[in-house]
Amino acid sequence: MLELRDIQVDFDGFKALGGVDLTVAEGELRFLIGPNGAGKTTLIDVITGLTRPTSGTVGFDGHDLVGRKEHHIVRLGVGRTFQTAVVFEELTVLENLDLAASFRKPLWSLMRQRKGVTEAVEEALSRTGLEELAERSAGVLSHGQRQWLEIGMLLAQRPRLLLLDEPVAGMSREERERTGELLTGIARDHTVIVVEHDMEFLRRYASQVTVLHEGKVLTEGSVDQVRADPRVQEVYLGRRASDAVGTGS
Amino acid sequence: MEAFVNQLPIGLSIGAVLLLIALGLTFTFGQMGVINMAHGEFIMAGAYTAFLLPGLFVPSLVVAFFVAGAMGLVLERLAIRHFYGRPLDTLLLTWGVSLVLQQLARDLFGAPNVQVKAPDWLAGGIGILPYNRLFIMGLAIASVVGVWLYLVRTKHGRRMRAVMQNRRLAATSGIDTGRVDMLTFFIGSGLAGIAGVALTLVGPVGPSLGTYYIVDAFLVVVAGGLGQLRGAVLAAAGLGLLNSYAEFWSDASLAKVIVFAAVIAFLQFRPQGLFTVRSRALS
Amino acid sequence: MNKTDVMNKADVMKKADVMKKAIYPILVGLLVVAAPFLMDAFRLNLLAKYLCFAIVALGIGLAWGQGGMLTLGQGVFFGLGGYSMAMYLKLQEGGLPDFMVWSGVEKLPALWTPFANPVFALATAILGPMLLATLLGLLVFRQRVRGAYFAILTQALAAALVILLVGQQGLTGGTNGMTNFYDLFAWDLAEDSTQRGLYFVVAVVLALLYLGARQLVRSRYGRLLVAVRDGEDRVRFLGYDPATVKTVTFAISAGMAGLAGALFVPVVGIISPALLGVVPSLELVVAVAVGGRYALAGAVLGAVVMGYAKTAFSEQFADGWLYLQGALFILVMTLAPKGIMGVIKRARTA
Amino acid sequence: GSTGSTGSAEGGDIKVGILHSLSGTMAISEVTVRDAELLAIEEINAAGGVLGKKLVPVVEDGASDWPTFAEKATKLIRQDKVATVFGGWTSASRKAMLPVFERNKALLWYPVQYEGLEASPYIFYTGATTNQQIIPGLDYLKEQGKKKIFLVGSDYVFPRTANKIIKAYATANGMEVLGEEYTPLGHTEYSTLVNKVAQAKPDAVFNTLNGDSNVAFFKQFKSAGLTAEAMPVLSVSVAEEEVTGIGVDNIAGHPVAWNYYQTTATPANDKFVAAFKAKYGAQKVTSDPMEAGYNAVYLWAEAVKKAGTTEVEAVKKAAGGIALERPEGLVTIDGENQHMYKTARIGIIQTDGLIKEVWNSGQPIKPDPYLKGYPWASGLTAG
Amino acid sequence: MLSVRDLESGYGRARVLFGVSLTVEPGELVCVMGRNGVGKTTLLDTVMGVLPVTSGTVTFDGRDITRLKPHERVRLGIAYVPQGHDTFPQLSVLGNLQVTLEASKGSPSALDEALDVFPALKPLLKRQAGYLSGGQQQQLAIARALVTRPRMLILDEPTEGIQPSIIIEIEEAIERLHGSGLSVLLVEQYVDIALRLADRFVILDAGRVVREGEARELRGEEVQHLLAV
Ligand SMILES: Nc1ncnc2c1ncn2[C@@H]1O[C@H](COP(=O)(O)OP(=O)(O)OP(=O)(O)O)[C@@H](O)[C@H]1O
Ligand SMILES: Nc1ncnc2c1ncn2[C@@H]1O[C@H](COP(=O)(O)OP(=O)(O)OP(=O)(O)O)[C@@H](O)[C@H]1O
Ligand SMILES: NC(N)=O
Ligand SMILES: [Mg+2]
Ligand SMILES: [Mg+2]
Repeated sequence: MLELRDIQVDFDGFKALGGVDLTVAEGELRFLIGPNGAGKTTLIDVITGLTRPTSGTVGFDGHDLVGRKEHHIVRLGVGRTFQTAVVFEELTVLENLDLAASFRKPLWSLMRQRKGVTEAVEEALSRTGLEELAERSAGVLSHGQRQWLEIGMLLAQRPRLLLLDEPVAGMSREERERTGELLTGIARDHTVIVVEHDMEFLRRYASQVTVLHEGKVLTEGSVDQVRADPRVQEVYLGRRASDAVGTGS
Repeated sequence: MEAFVNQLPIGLSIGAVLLLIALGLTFTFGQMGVINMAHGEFIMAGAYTAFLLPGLFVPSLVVAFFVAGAMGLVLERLAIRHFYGRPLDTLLLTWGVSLVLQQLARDLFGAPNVQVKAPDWLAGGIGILPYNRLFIMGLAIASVVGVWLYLVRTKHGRRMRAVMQNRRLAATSGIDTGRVDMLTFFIGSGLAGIAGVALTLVGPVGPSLGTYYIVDAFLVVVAGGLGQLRGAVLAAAGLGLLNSYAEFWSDASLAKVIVFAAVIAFLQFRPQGLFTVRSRALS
Repeated sequence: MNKTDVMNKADVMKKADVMKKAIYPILVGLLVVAAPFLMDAFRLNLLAKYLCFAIVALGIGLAWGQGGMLTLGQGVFFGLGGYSMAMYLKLQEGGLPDFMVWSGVEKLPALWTPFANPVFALATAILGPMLLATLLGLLVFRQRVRGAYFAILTQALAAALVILLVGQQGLTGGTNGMTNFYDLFAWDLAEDSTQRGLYFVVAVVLALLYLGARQLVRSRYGRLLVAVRDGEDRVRFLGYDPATVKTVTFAISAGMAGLAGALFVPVVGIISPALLGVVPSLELVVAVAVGGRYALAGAVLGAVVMGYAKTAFSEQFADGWLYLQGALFILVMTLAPKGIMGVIKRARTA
Repeated sequence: GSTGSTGSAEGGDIKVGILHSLSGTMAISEVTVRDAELLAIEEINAAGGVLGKKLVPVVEDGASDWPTFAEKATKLIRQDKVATVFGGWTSASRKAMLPVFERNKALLWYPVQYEGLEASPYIFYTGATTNQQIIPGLDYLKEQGKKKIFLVGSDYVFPRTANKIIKAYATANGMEVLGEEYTPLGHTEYSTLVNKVAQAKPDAVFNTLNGDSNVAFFKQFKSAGLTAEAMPVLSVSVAEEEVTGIGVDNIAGHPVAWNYYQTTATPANDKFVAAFKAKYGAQKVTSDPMEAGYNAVYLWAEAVKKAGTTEVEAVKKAAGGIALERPEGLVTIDGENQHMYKTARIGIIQTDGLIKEVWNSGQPIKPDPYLKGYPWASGLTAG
Repeated sequence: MLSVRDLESGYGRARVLFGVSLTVEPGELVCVMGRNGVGKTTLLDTVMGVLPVTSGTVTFDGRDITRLKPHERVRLGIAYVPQGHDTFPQLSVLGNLQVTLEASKGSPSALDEALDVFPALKPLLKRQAGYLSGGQQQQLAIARALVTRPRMLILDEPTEGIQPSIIIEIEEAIERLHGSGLSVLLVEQYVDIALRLADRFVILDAGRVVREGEARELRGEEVQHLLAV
């Protein structure tokens, strides 16, 4: 499904990614962790066309995504959220979702007035619990609400590959749980990559984990394997590795 | 051939004029995001300052800095400060201000041009380059270096950049953003005043003075990358040379069109100008 | 409250709104129809002129207010439309146009010949600007030139076009432009009745374009446009190409300006570079800002208000009218950033 | 527009329009023309008015914008119903107003030297046409032995047409045109152009630049080391007023061609200069376009007196042949083309900012806007 | 130290806070909790003067600061770490720290101390802050607050986006500072961290204080329930 081969990214001499290989199978829910600055976001940027790698290929469904425009990649079925949620503040929550859902329609047909709410939008609304806020403009949303809206927009696009950059950061415990359930549900018929620092969240919802460190894959494996890895403890988890740091309870 | 060779220093001297008129504009845009269409009228105020101080050319450079700076300060306090974060609106607002200032000059000093006598020591020149052109080049370089030192070497400079980049954060970091804004606009406008005095050496001094330079100044700012000092210097020199050679081979009108076309073409390769600040964040 | 409730409630609210809002269009419509009976031919002609500008303003409202493209060169498109129409009118007189005679041109330039055909002239007036805008849009929007860069580029374009027009005196009439037109089709342009007819044509065109633009703004495309305005880069990740969205909008606004130019020439009787340079282009943007850029009605209102204000101020105070015009504008910009429509809206919701 | 006197009761007044640019780039030139016209109106009123009625000026601003000139002209004619309009400066503004006056059968008095090739039945031209300014200027250069000339002008109809005439003249008179350069109105960067001129080494420059560009041109011409002795610049749009702005140092010694200077020695001029300074300030100067505007009011008033009415056709008919002693000398209206018989004068700019006449045509020259009397000019106009 | 009385504020006509009162005694660490969108950030922004108050008062050190500008509050000794990795993107990491230091007229040694808390920033000092990763920016944001040597520290979800090992460091740093007498007002979503750090807690819901008390009460079922609603 997704095959990254030897991805290198250079920022004015600084190597943000130094040869990453990553394979994610269809229908997999893959977690990506690693220290701050390890290159996780950069990796997502590379897959979605925001950053052009210095070398390497991104195979998706037989296409190489490198060098394609962002919107082309989206059209191939790759969707993402951002570490700091970006939504359209002047539009209502509903309009944000509707716009996300309509990208496959030809431009001309968009010029007709919107009638009602499509199924995809309705589903996104209910799954994110934003029904109450549907007619509010997105500008009034709080930090966490914005994150939900972003996830909703991603859902409404019905992509085949979803990339989520720290979706639960700043969410309350309750909402982290809801997100976790949502992700598990989606992962049943989609491929999902999630970047997260919340180890409790990982423990509950992750199976396969990839650890990035200084632009390279440090290790891969199940949550327990990874947590037990002394190198991961050293660079990422810290001394109290086995105590649940940042557990939500 | 001689004429061709002459065009090189001429181009650079045109560039110096462009740099001088664009410097304050680049400064206010770069530091505050304000596109000041009244910049031309601050230049005009500088020129009239030289007119009001006959025989005191060099002192008038200093006085003009403060006169134009003070005008900028008033503009900032009365209007611009309501517009931060809306740079395109300041463009329109200041354009309205520029019209009013032009008419004001007409009523204060009369519609016809006034005479500013160049100091005697600027008469003559070396080869094709008159002393007054050399003086303008020197002044442009001095202004750029001054601004650069100010921005890079002083606390105020860094504070200014902080306010520009994140106004809210600056305030909650203890920076008095209001004062920084005033000072920034004061300096940017003051630079226009200096330019105005210098321009009396080569051009007319009248109410429409500002309008003759503003579009060119904007082109420099755009080609250089808004708010980028290095960019402004290179862009001014580049456009000056291009202008001088284009006019040499064709005529003044066509040269202007060629310069416009070149800037548009250039932005195809460098959409944000020569030097730009990249950022990871989505705009 | 579940989602369908939300929708139903919104629908109900909309219906009540529609009833209330219908009052204003009807009032405006009545005024437009009554105008010829309320004012003399000279004033009616001025009103027709403001309405021409309102068409341009509508396009600016679309491109700038909705799409965030601050176009300071709308005069370019207005001018292309105006010159196309003027060429047609000049050729109606038969013989070589007057300015060619005094410019020493002996034979009608090839560029001119097709403009004898009114269909060609009108089509060029609208499609020419759209084509140019598309070309420019594809060039700059693809390169992600935007914001102040785009504004200043369009301004430079206006300045460049003026210089080109002025320099080609034999072809364009130079600084003078073209004036002294006699007939439009079979009607004498100097006749008051012709001018009254023209007024209605302009008003109807404006009304139709306004309705079309409003439809566009309310559609998904309109929402998309706002999204592009506020977060062009984010829109890419929704699978849209912002460059296309912007280019289409820019082209539509250019077409409007072109049509406005074509209507302007028979109404006002002159087209010259002075009408399409930096200053007139800016004036129209200012009018849109004063009326309220975020509402299409604001753009139209602004053009009429500012047009009227300019006439009234300059007639009352030939010496100091610029102060009044400037003060009006600066005050509105400072005190009401969303323009007159913003004030009206606030008053209505309060 | 603002009317000059309050309480202008019906019956006792005649409204006249004054239409010049009071704002924008052209205000530099036009404001003082308006002042001169207002002075004339005041003087005429003081002398009892016209047909026993007072003249009431209605002043409008053309705003340096040609379509505005057309709009304001319409307003003056149709709404204020003025008896006549005095106004315009640039040829473009005149061309814009022309259809308005022709369609409304109203009268315009246009006070500035221009490029000729026009004779509207509803316009009176009180400034020079080409054979009263350009051609005498060329005659002067030829007489001075300046055979190689360089043409510099603003990019619009007057300079371009003037230069066409100059080139035709040069061909017919064994002169050589070494170069011809145009710059946009308001252009201020002349170093390249000056370099071109310096390299071409002409005997003289013929200057048709208009407005502010003259300031930049002369300043930069002088700084490049070019002098009036070695390379005189003959200007046709630089008068006393512009000299101040250019700076006497930069232009003293260069020749100009006009029909009138502040120094022109006629009794009428002594009166005009004194009255102008008394009204507007002692440091003010008078110039050719101002005088032409001032004359226009008197000439119209004379025609009205002769016709006994302000009715346009009657005034037009009465105007032909009217001859008045004006500051520039005797001015006679040519009834056929509605231009004036005017005396051509070449002057040299002095270090006090005034212009000293060095040559004149001796007697008023018959206006010939289409240069029909000049065989070498026959190919100039098509159609 | 800090006392908020009957605070009401919001955005334009939309009211968000409805009469919130709370106090932070000198040397105390108070943790504000609540679900997303209840008004935590709004509360802190209002305390800092970023948002104007509709009614109510804010006093600091017994002095009414309700109408002071944000920078004036900073100069009284309050430091603020806003939510969401805020930086001056085109200044270097060092520049970010320096500008804050200079604005508060602090001593340069504070800079070293702050960097000791976040050693990961040391190799990044010359880099433009805008290019840092999210977590690196967040570390910078906290370090920036520390260089002012505040008497009171206000933090809005400081651990958001930060790797586990550094969360530990931050926690320890806050503990240390708190131990040395610094007053802290903290918004934190991780209950366990709040539990370890806080002296007292305040729970917000829909713009109102619905519960406050000593930290140990936070372990109670009832309070957990409040947070979950
Ligand atoms: N445009 C850029 N220019 C320079 N350096 C960059 C740029 N973008 C990223 N970097 C650097 O690349 C490294 C990787 O950044 P990235 O954002 O991918 O980290 P991350 O793994 O997502 O971290 P976090 O968990 O903190 O979000 C960082 O050190 C960052 O400073
Ligand atoms: N700029 C704004 N304009 C209008 N309403 C806003 C604005 N910002 C936030 N709100 C509203 O105010 C309420 C409180 O927002 P606030 O950001 O204070 O929540 P929070 O408790 O910090 O949430 P989170 O945990 O998600 O950060 C929210 O319901 C939100 O919709
Ligand atoms: N008629 C002129 N000088 O334009
Ligand atoms: Mg990241
Ligand atoms: Mg918050």
